[in-house]
Amino acid sequence: METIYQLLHVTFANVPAWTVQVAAFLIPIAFIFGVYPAIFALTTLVERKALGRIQNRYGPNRVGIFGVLQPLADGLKILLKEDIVPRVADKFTHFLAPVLIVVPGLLVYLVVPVAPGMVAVDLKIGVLFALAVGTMSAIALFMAGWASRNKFSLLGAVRAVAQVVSYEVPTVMAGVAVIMAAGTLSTLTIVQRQGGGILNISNWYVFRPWGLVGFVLFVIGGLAESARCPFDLPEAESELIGGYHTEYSGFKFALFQMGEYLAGMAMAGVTVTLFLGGYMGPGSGPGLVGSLIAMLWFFSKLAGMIMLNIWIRGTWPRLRVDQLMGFAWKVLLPLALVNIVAVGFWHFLTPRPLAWVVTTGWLVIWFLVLTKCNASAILEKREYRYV
Amino acid sequence: MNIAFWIISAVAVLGAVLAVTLRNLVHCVLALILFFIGIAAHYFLLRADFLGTVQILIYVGAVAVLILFAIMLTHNVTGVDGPKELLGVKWWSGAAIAATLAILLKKAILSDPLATLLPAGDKAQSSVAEIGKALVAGWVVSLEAIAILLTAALIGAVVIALEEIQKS
Amino acid sequence: MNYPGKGLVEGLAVTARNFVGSYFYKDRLTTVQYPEERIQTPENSRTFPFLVFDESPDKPRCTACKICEVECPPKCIYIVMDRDDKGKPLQRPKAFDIDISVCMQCQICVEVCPFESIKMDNDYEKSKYGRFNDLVQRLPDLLKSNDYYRQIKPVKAAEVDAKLKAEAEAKAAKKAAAVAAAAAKAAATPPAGSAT
Amino acid sequence: MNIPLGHYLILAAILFAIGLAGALTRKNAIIVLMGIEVMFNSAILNLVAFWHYKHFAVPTAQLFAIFAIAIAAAESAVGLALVIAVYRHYKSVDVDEMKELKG
Repeated sequence: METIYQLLHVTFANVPAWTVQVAAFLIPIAFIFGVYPAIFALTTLVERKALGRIQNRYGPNRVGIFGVLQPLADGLKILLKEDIVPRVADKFTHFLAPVLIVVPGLLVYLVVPVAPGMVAVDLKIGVLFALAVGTMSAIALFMAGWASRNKFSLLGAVRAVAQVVSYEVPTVMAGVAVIMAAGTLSTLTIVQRQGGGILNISNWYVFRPWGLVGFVLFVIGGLAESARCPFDLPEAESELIGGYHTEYSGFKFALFQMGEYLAGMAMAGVTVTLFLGGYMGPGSGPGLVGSLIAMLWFFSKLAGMIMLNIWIRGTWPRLRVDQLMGFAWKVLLPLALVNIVAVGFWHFLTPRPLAWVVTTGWLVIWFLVLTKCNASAILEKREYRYV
Repeated sequence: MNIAFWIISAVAVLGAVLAVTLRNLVHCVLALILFFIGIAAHYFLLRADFLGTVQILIYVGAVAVLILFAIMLTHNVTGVDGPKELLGVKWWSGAAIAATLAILLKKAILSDPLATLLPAGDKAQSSVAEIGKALVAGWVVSLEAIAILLTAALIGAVVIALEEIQKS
Repeated sequence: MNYPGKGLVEGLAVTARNFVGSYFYKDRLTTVQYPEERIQTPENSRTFPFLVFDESPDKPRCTACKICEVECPPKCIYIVMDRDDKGKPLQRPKAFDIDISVCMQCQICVEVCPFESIKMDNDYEKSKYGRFNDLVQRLPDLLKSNDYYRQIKPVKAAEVDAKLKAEAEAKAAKKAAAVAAAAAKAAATPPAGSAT
Repeated sequence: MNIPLGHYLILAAILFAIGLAGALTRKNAIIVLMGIEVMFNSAILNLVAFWHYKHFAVPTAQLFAIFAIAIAAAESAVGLALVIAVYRHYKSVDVDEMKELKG
């Protein structure tokens, strides 16, 4: 916000100061409310097309050229649908849930920097804020499922809440590794720490042994927290009809979709910030041109993470409920704790090559140990008739 | 800023009142969440943003969910308390207790010179680094004690809740 | 080499191959982009009956014999024979209606037709806006040329053509034989007649 | 911000009173626990208010608040586990019905 303020102040020197202040206040808000929902609309289209290609189909290509107007058509269709509220539903809660579900997703973007200095609020506790706000979606999901007065909705809600709470722990722990390495909770500073090196790339945390492990953990946790495949048990169609949004239709249903996608994109944005160097990349730096390049880098990384999510969704089957909990508590959480120790090694072992060897060895050994311990949970390879 | 104080206070008080008076247990928890968020907002207003975030993370994200699960595991959730508990003798006695306590506390608070204390000036956010340093420097024993307490509480909760299952 | 998560990685590789491959190899995409491209319907597929004519629509093969009308199980065929001014049958239908909302596509009319006149169509785009009259196919809708029939069902059409040709030849031969016989008879009788 | 400290203290007192009233009058053990949570939070709010107005330079009060939050979380976990155990035994979470000390 300060950067925008200064930029505006220099550019429009002769307008009243309060106008500049208000503008500097409103621009980030407008950005968050404009750009990310637009990316959401685009993502729905890209996701459908990419899933189609993954399954050797075309995907939507009827509305407009290459189907680019499909999100518009979807939106119109869903706006015109009838809004049905079950007679026995808890009306107020039923109404409130879809409103609340969009809020956490949008709040996370407040602390995601898109260019040098360009972050809506540079909180000193940015990472913690993003993770804490991300948890709040569980409440909205529970409200939705409970207010619908439907067994399947309630089951979906209970699954959603249990899943979000369980996967919150390893996700936060994976974030703690980055916080320890960067020595700060501010997202802007974390991104700045990842600059420099070869082409602004080599210092990204994902290119460290602990960073790679943390990245994988964080991506898995992010998928689980935004209830995307392969962790979409709360809305498993084949088991629960639609989970917590079974009893929603029309615009409220659209809000649920939007909240889910926004949360997923927010987690992708936080992942980019923490592990993939945020806006850092060749050519990004201060100044207008550098900022634009940085923005380009950030959004292409975000797009890459979204594509990774889509790829995973198109490939992996859904987990079973017991496997889900076991995976979080028996594999991810120990690995995250081990990862924190690995960051400690990284910090204190002075010759870098030694730190590389020790950290990598430590993580690999623990990974193998964990695999061995969980061997009973790993399924035997099965032969299918249609290979 | 003054307006923020009054709005947030209203939200917190509303949440607290609804949390202890509503009939529907799940509504109670939702009101309690409102109260927690109000308190978190107060922390942000008091420039303790680390505490505010911790409040959201722990109370909204964990404790409220825990209570919701406890309700799911114990009750058939809706309309169990019945209207007679509300606005009955008990309710009035409770209201009287609350009013008496509030009035007494108010008198005690207002009689103290501290009550008119104003903040010294607009200060920066509190640093998380300071809290962290203090935690592992001066208060490390307390920190470890809290860690042990949490572990013990975790194990204790599991043992208590599992007991009956093992018997049967 | 076996490592944890091998199956997951292999799965990702498969889907990545599909994703990239579908942009480069058209034959990976099995979807038919329907209104623009259509696939040739199989020879044995059938929808509703139509009437075949050989040269021009006013000379259909159908003779309005009403066998199909009688045999039709749901009774969806309605035929009126064309007659000239004097009431003499013209051996062609004046009206031939098929209610395709009633027709059950059983192909019995095709089986019983002695003149190879009624055949099953492949055209599946029969949806109409109206509910009653639009679904009744009148004579002009039903009449389609033999070329069309050859186009949609080449093998069967060739068989039918061969059969009709053989029949026509047999008929012609028979006629020729009859003419010859008559001529022979005519040739034979006058002497007898002249003899008497 | 020119809200005097007294406002925060009175707010915390009101919240404490509400929580106490809830904990005393409601029959449902879960709501009793919720009332106790309200009381906890108002106490911590007091602590933070004092820190903000009086001892802003030292983070000790925040540490205390963090410890209090941790203890409250542990308390609620154990308390709810107890409620579930009691429910399994009595098939009720009505605190008036839990009169016996033996299980």
